[in-house]
Amino acid sequence: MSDRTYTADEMMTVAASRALRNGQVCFVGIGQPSAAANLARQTHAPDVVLIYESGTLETRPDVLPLSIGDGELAETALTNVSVPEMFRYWLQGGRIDVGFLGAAQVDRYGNINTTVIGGTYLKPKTRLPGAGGAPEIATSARETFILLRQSPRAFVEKLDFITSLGHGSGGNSRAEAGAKTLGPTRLISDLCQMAPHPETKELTVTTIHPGVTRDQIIAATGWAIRFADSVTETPVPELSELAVLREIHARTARAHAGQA
Amino acid sequence: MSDRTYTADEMMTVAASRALRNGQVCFVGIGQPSAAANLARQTHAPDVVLIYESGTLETRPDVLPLSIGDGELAETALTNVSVPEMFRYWLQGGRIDVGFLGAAQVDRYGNINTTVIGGTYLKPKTRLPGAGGAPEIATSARETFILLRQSPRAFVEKLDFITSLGHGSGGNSRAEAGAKTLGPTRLISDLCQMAPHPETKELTVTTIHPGVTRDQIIAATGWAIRFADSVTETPVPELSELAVLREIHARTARAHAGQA
Amino acid sequence: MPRAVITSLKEAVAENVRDGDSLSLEGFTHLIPYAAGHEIIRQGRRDLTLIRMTPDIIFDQMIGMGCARKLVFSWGGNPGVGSLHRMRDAIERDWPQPLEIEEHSHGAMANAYEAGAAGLPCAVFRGYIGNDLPKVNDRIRSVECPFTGEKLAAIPAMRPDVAVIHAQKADRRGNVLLEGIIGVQKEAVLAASRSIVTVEEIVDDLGGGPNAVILPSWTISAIAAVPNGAFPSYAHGYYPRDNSFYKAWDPIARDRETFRAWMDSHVMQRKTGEGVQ
Amino acid sequence: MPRAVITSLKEAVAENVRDGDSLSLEGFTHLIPYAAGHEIIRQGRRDLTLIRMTPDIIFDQMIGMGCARKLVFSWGGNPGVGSLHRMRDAIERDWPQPLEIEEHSHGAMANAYEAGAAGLPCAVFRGYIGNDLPKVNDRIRSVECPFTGEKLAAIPAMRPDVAVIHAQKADRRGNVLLEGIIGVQKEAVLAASRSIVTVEEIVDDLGGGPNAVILPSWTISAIAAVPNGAFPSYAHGYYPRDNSFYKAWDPIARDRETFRAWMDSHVMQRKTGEGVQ
Repeated sequence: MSDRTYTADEMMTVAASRALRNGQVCFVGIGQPSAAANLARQTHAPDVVLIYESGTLETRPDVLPLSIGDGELAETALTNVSVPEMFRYWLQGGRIDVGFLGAAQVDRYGNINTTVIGGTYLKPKTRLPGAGGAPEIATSARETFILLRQSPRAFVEKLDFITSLGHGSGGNSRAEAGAKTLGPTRLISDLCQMAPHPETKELTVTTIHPGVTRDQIIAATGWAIRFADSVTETPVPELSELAVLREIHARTARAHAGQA
Repeated sequence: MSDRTYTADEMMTVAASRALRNGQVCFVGIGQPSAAANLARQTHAPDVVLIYESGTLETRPDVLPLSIGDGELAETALTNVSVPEMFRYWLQGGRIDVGFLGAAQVDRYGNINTTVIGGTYLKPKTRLPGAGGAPEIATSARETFILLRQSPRAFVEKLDFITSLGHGSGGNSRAEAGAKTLGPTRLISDLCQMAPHPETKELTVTTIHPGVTRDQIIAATGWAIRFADSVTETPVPELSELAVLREIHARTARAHAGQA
Repeated sequence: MPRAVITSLKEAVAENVRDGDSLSLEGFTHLIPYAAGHEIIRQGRRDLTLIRMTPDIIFDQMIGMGCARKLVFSWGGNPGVGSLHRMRDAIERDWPQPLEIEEHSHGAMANAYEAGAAGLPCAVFRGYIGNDLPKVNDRIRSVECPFTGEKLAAIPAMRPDVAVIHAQKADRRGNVLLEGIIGVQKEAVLAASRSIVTVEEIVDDLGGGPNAVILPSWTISAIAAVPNGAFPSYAHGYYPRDNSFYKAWDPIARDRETFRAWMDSHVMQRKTGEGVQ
Repeated sequence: MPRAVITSLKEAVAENVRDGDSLSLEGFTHLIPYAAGHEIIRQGRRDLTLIRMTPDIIFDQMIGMGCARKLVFSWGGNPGVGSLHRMRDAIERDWPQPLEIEEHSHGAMANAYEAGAAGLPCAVFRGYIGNDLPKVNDRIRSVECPFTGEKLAAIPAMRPDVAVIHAQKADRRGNVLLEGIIGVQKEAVLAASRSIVTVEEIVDDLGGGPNAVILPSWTISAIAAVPNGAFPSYAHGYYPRDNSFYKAWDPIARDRETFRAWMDSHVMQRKTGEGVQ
């Protein structure tokens, strides 16, 4: 039933795809979130609704967008609304079930940094792109999934800057800060999946991808990572999922190679 | 050059029409404001821009609308926007040069009542339609013109209810209430035209329609009406204006007689 | 989010409108949901808080038939004709029952719907300056701009239990297209907990271009095909406004008995979806 | 209100863009006003406050060429490719000059443009909850809902001196049509004191249907026909995005000399309106 020759990125994308349920309304970003959401739409969740912050409502791209506002997204959308409307009516209005978030850094509570690394805010060592839609996706989507390749540089003890709220300092701190939504309910990396502990809200490993060891996860995490009481193996990607995903990527590569 | 056989209403409409300058953006209401604005557009001000609160932007009706959202308005408009957008971007956004206002009652400072007459607010003698767009037209349009047939019941010493701010209690009271715009710069009745006194802001007669006497105006006003130092006669309607106005009304009557 | 159920108007109303609900029927002259309003009257809903910027004949009928406990509005009249006699009779003489009113300006209600659609607790705008409405409506308050100190009006976001609108088309998946004068209908549906949309027809493809005004299926509770469902108002691209009906309504509504007789023969004795004329 | 002047891009920029202006160039991936940005570089404008939700290559070029004193933004990168090297060089190493930054989220900037278009002093929204941006940006404050007590974010309305956008079409009276992904361009123009719109073509009839996204002539200062004026971004209905250019930009912009040489031959030596490739 399964093909062992998949990459860690493919495992990650497939796991994210499976986390989406049919009919959910999903706020999608560029890169792996796009791949995961469109894989879901083309496999088990044909009625998943994809929304990009550029204003494309219920879009069905054949090719993954390189940018958040590719023509493909507009042409296959149910309709296209203005960006103020997108943020006011659709995100803040509570219409989004799941928001995908990427990050440069994440901490044990799922707080995210996409702003600066090192130095000071005004003179950083590395200037990252900044917030984009993430701060309000993080607090207005019903729940969020974080997608991030695991390394000690990315999974850090302390963020250099909090760009988007996760579970704050744990416990009830997220709700106390004023957020009315669930926050990160799942983190999917290239090694494992994590979920917040029901009380402490610390991200805890719940499933480990096939072939990955606990030591690998510990080594790739900048904090003392905890494992849930019952950790299972992430189900391997199905051949059919890999075939669809690879076809999506191949179509995308062809489309983005040239002018189109 | 002129035809003496015009009605007082025609004089009033023509005077209002002439008050509009070519290129002005005008927020129009139903009834005489529509007639005046469309007469202006079809005579001396072909580029006057007509906007109705239903969301019709730069509309060019052949037939006067019976309601504020007639199909004719939508079909001849540059585009149609939502009512929230109309009130936020176009009126509150400061895009309107002139707003027309009608009234059930007006006072000497151009404050307007379209809410209740007599009794109490909760148990009025007469329940009027209410505010509609007027309160925000009155304070967001750069200036307003009031159109109202003159009678002691309409031109009153004290309003039963202030629905829309004019010049408040006179002097600087309008600005002190928080309004940043000019307010009523002109009142056009079936007898005369008035303008606010530069300092007191009391509405003062500036031109008298041909054939009307000062005594008639005094008798038709519920406050001790004042006349400007230099009062002129309102120029009579031109034959060409009357011809266009009557053709507009005839087209409108034909169109509204049946289903259309 | 669940998609819209495509059903009959009768079912849509029975499923979604309950006694005591706050109920927004919108349509700014255009696309007024008359057929849905009549079905609500026929089903005998009571104690409704009726919300509408421009209550006109359909609200006159609902009020006169005793559906309403409260009216939220900003301009109540028969456009271009005159008063709403049933509304005035209820306000002035408590017939058929007392009618509480919450009165706003158009600007305020439009902003309140916008805020409801935007998930905010209140709308903030420049309005209600120097007039008496805040004296009679304690839901009109203010906030201060933290940068300029300007005092801005604030009113609670509009959040009806149910929004009822009429639109031109739905597709078979339940997405709805509105064209022409679109009023506050999109905002009303997005602001409401539940929503009913009647449409002229259900089609394979909505058309409408890349920026068409569309309510996705997953924002709507129930859709019913009701041709002429906006009559005697109009549906851009389908039929014109019946101005003569608006004029004819005035004498019908002036008298309680004439009104009740007219409603009985033209609404109560009709089947769901049948036109009034 | 005066109508738009239909003129050349050179004249439009010379008339409307002044040293020291705050300048919003918008376009959310789509319809980015590259040609206009290049003309501003060629005319040597200095000390600009550049405003853009998604500063990408065009702002990398303007910053690297020394036009900017300050950047207001919410996401700065080469979409799908990586960093903006000229922007980072200015922030991290003051080259070619220091660049002050005012940083927001997309939600905040979208709301600030909306508030600017709506004539409000500030935008009020649910945002900036629990993050560090308010610590580094003193223009992020709050107001309290007078009904629920909820603390809402407030930022000043966006009110640029000049908005510059690209659109598909203008008609001969100067009305402008936008289609597809429309971003915040309409709001940017309505919020600005002056505005320049470049268009693919000037036509007799805009088409677009009853609810098309149109900026009336009297909301625009100047219009210039600049075919391919959004290249290497795209114009829905005209030409696709040149993704390969976005990828090719990365190595060009990494090095100061390579960048300057490229700009010299591809922008400075070109005439107004000539494409970059």
